[in-house]
Amino acid sequence: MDFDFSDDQTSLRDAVRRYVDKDYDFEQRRAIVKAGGFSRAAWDGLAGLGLTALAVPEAHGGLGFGPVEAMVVMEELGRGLVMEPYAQGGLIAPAVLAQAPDAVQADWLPRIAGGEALVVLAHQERAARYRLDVCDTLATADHRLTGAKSVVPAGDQADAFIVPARAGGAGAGIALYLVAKDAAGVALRGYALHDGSRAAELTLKDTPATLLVGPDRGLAALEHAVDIAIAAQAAEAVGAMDRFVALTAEYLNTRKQFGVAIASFQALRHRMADVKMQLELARSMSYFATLKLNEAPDARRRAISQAKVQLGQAMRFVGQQCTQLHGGIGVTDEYVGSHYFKRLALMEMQFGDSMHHLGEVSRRMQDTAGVFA
Amino acid sequence: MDFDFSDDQTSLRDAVRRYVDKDYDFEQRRAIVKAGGFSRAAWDGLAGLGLTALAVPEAHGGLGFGPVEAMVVMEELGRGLVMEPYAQGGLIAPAVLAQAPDAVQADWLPRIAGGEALVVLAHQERAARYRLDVCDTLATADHRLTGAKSVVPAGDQADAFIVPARAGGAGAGIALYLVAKDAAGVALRGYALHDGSRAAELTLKDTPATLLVGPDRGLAALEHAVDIAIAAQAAEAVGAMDRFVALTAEYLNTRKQFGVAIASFQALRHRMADVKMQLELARSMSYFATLKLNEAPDARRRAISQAKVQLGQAMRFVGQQCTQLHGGIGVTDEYVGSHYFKRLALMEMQFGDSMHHLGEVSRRMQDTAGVFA
Amino acid sequence: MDLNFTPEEQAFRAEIRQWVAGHLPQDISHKVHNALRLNKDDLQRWARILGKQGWHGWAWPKQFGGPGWNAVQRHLFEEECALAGAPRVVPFGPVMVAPVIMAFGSREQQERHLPGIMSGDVWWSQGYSEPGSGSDLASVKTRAERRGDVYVVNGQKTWTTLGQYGDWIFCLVRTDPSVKPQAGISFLLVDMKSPGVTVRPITMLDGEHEVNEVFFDDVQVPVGNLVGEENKGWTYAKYLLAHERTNIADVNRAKRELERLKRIARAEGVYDDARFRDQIALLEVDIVALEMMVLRVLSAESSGKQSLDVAGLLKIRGSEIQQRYTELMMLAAGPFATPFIQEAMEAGWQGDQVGAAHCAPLASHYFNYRKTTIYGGSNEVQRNIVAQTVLG
Amino acid sequence: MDLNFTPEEQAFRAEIRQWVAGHLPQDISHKVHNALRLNKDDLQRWARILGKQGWHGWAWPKQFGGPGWNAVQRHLFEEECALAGAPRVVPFGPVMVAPVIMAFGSREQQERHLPGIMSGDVWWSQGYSEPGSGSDLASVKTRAERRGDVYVVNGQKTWTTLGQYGDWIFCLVRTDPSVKPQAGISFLLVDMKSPGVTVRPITMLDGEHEVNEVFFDDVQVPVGNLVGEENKGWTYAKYLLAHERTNIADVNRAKRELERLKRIARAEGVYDDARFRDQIALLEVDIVALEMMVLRVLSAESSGKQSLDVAGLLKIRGSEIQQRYTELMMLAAGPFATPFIQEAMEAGWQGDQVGAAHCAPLASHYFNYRKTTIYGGSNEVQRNIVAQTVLG
Repeated sequence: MDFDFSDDQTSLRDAVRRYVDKDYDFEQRRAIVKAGGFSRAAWDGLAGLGLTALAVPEAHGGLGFGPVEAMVVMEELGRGLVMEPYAQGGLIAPAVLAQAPDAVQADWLPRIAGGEALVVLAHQERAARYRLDVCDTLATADHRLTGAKSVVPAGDQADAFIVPARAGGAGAGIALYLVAKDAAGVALRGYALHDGSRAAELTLKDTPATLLVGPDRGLAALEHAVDIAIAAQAAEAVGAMDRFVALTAEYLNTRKQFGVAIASFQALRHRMADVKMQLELARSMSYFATLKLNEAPDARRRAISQAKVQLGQAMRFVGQQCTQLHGGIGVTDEYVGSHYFKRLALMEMQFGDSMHHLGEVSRRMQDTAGVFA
Repeated sequence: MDFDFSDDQTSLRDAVRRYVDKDYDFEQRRAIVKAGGFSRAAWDGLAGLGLTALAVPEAHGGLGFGPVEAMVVMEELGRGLVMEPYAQGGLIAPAVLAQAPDAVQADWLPRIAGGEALVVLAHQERAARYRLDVCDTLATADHRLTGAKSVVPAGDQADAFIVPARAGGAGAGIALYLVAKDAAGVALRGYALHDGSRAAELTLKDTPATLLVGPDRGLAALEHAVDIAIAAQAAEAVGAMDRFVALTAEYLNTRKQFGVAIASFQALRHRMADVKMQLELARSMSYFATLKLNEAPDARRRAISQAKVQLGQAMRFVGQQCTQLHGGIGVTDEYVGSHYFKRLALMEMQFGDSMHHLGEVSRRMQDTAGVFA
Repeated sequence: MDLNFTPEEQAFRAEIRQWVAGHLPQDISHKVHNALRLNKDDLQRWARILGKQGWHGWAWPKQFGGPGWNAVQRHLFEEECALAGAPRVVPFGPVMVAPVIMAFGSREQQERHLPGIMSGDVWWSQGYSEPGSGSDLASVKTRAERRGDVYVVNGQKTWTTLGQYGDWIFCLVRTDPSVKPQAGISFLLVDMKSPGVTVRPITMLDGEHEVNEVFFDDVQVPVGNLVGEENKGWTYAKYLLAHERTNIADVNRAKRELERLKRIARAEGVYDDARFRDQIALLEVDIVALEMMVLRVLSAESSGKQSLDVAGLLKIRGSEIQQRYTELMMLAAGPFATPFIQEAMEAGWQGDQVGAAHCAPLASHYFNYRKTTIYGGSNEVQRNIVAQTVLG
Repeated sequence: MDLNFTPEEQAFRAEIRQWVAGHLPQDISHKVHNALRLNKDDLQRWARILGKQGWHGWAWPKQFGGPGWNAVQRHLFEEECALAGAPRVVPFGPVMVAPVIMAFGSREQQERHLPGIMSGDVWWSQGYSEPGSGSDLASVKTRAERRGDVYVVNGQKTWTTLGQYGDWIFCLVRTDPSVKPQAGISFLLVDMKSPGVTVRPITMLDGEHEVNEVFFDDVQVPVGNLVGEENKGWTYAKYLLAHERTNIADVNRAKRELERLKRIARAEGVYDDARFRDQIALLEVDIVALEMMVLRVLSAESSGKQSLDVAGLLKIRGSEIQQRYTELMMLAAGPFATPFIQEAMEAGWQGDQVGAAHCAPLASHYFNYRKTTIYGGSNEVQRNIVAQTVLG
């Protein structure tokens, strides 16, 4: 039992932080938002740091790192409100592709590692809400897909999509497919999200695709991918909250009312204590999610849902309270704080909100409880 | 729309308050607790004020007053932590008996009005939790009852019980019966509750009873009785909370720490603002419950559940926070505050807790909402 | 004690309801019911319709051209307008500056300004807040120096809601810097077309232009535009803040929005999800309790027999409820609330939606409504006030 | 970074588990698992069993007869004891006064007192709080005047937990009233059998006699019972408070009690009620998060590479969780938690229960546990401390 980071992990953290501080400050970020919410240059920057290779197996030109390194990276990206979908392209895609037939791996993984190919998960459907087993996209026996996926991260910037579809028509099992952006029958409609990042609606019409994971393991692979996403997002949220809390502390110590710094008001001090509580509980559960990622599916899913419940509560409380503590300036576009608030709000609704995951925790509850239960 | 009390209502309030202040202060109350939790003298005192006649129709020697007068009385009894079951004997019993055959009314109502007969509702069963339609007590066609009722208010002090039972055996409709304390097959086991008041386990074995309300209207009459109880309890809780809040304010202004009155600490001041919020919301919903008591059953039940949700939250928050604000002294038996805390805690669990009634509100929700919806 | 409105009050309500049904433009109520964007024309159109009826200043006494309604009647009017989907009346003219002009303004000021406010023709803005003032309103720094027949005004106001449309602005200005803060303030009416007045937009977190900074650079204001006496402005300012409390809980709008929340939840498939539905049920209880508290205040105001000092509670609870329904609406839509497509918030937009059309404005509203616990005296300041009533 | 305990740590845990299984009397663990009343004999029996093994001072270094375990080992020991249903060790001797005696006491004091503490034979009490002191511990009023070879002690201590069983009491006393509060305090060990010591029970809201007032009336205490230097007591007091933090979150007990909550909820028919079950699920998440926070502290203590100052958070969250599980247990029983039958809380009581036997102690525990957010530095004081770390 040890929560210290290794020297290599610390170096990784420092490298990412330096990059973000230098090449992704608030003004640079604002320019990316204005340009649509995705910067290929920024993606190349992340690739340049080796991040796109991080989770790719060494056999395919990657570094073969694990969840802890992913967590370290995500925290720093969260701290800098980086919008490019690193968890999608750098963590989820390699994890899913590593389960694909060898030829597909050899085709895609090196390009993912090198940052040339951005592959994202396109699983959200209109009727599914947060349920992964609801899927109306259908695949024919020869892997031609028809259906629609919503709010696909950086959808109109990606090179390919990982698409769950029912293999063999309605009622059949869910398989995972790879769909190239330029395949026949692909239509994309891009737009911005409220946090400034980019997404798209994806429709497929008799679109040829490559089978990644068959219907026997497709849903399990999708669940695993989403769990990776939730763990990554937990770390991202911790980074974002940590920074937002620090900004708020700074503000309270600077801002004066009635002749004194408002950090001297006990009611605000206690609110900050409550905020700090949520931050540290969230950080604890981010560690928990990361360190449970390699457990057996049942234990993993339960742990991930427990983490998301805690993280969801923390995102909301920290976001709302830090905004409130800033007063008027906190709700303006020009102040960086409001962008943390919006990012945190959106994250709660990605991959299942607190209510959804509370339902999962409730459903999976056992007689004993605890970190090692 | 008018929330002013009439001069008569104000006089009634003053009379009850004077009585409680004089004859039911903390030391007198403590003596009653020590003696078992019920004082016939105190009951006679309430009768002497005319309270036992309050809700009895004029035709039977009562005053024929309505829910508002009941609310006024209950608030004052709550303020003084009066333990004798006035809502039971003075409000519920007359309301149920008014639906009984004429001869039964003529037999019992004058004695209730005069304070000679204490009749209480014995409806709680082990398996029912808060559901009124769960009833394992059975009645034969000639009104002989067999079953068990739990936590009957002042059960071993009462002269008779209003008992719901299935008229004609398992699966039949619920009717209401009157069971005299000395009827054959009645067994009582009395004990104290945590708030110092008295209760009993009641078992009936082939016990002869009098039919009050037949199985066609029995459950409806029981629901109405419980709604009267909840509205009365809401007022009682408001009285108790109002007093506890005042005691706490007094304490904060008196108690010194680090050389200043702790009422000067902003975090505690804000907590008191939150407490005051709950108190005023509770008072508002106590009015609401009272003024909706004569509505049609559906609207009445919905309103009562809405009120209980608000009251339940308020009882818990006000009780816990006022206790916390007192520090160590707040959790001692010698301090009156802890008795308010315990009374409030118990009230939340009587006639359905907040969770139960939230379920009812959810179930009865309509498209529109509001006081007049 | 009686929960029901009197037959007279019910008749009054019916009359208002009928009038609103006949006069509120459907395109406007459509926008309100669907939280679509209201533009200046929408707001001013409705203001003028009310004005023509003499109801834009619905709380005004008869002597100044108002209907002279009592507290219950005003409440019923507000409720009927809210439930029918009328926009909130922009308060700076009819609700804020008008009572000050009535109470402290000169006959000339009353005759000059009140008709334009009532008719809805003249758009007023508020010049209270300044950069750095926050809850400490008496820390006014904007200077007004008397030079002959004019005050020369220099300084800056901020958070000026809808100031981009303003014809006039009422301002707190410092006329005597040598005395303690409250004593040196005056209350000035300023024509926003005066040379030296500059309005600059502040973009809010939802991307909307709702508030502004207003700069005063050697602006000459005739001394005739001083309300009441010089250096007595703080008294008038407090009078205004007391009047601002009207409808502070906004419970009628909350009832309307609760209905919308239920519609959205139903369409998104979560109305029958017990977990989500419980949250709606809790909110419904909160709204009923708030409405009861509002009715208690109305009753106390009407009869004058009790005093009920719960304005702080109404502000706190009202704003919390507003935030909660915007939050639940957003959560109901979930991922489909995350796209930021500003055009989709315009009525009649024909472009493609992401998810159902009702999803488009939900996150923006949630973000926007964070302001409600900050403005109008932050909820922290309100808690100070409430605590004062309990603890002294 | 690794969530798993090392093989060595796991072996240690297994060893402890086996020992506890073989030595913890079943009648005692039965009481703990069912929240029945523990008497003095129960507590002292377990203390002596631990003492015989050298574990009653399980956090002590080897030089003073302790096992010399590291932070992780101490945690594993505490966890195994808690999960097996061992009573909490009464901390005043082994956890509170012993470290002070080790660090600041004389050789004679160490030789005289530590063996009796370790063996569980000598029962210690705490004399910190005074009437009116509350969170302001330095406001000590109990006087100790030196007269030759003795201090003459006069004054009163309060909230002395289980002081009715006490053999000795450690006290903060004022030896110099002329200097500022912190500077005139001394740390004194007092034999409670000394003439002039009177212990009076305080009945708590649950009717239990758990705490006491202790009066000192011209009590003569040999100067040899002064720990360290005269007037340096505040330093030792703070040292003690820092040590008291061990196991402050009490998360292991929370895990055990969560299991009990589930058993009770199941028996009462609410475990499968979605609304109630959600509350258990939320509590479970809270407990896992708290445990992770505790493990982070352990890791930081073990490696010494990071500092993690979250003692205030652990106290706040730990106490909130304790209160929540007692609350949920009570709510699970509902009306059947309301009877107050003290005998029913004794193990082996054969009288009639109201409802299931597990209902009897639930409300008492809920009431009793309100203390947890008040004692040991109230949660308000803890929030002050946490805020200090964030805001300076």
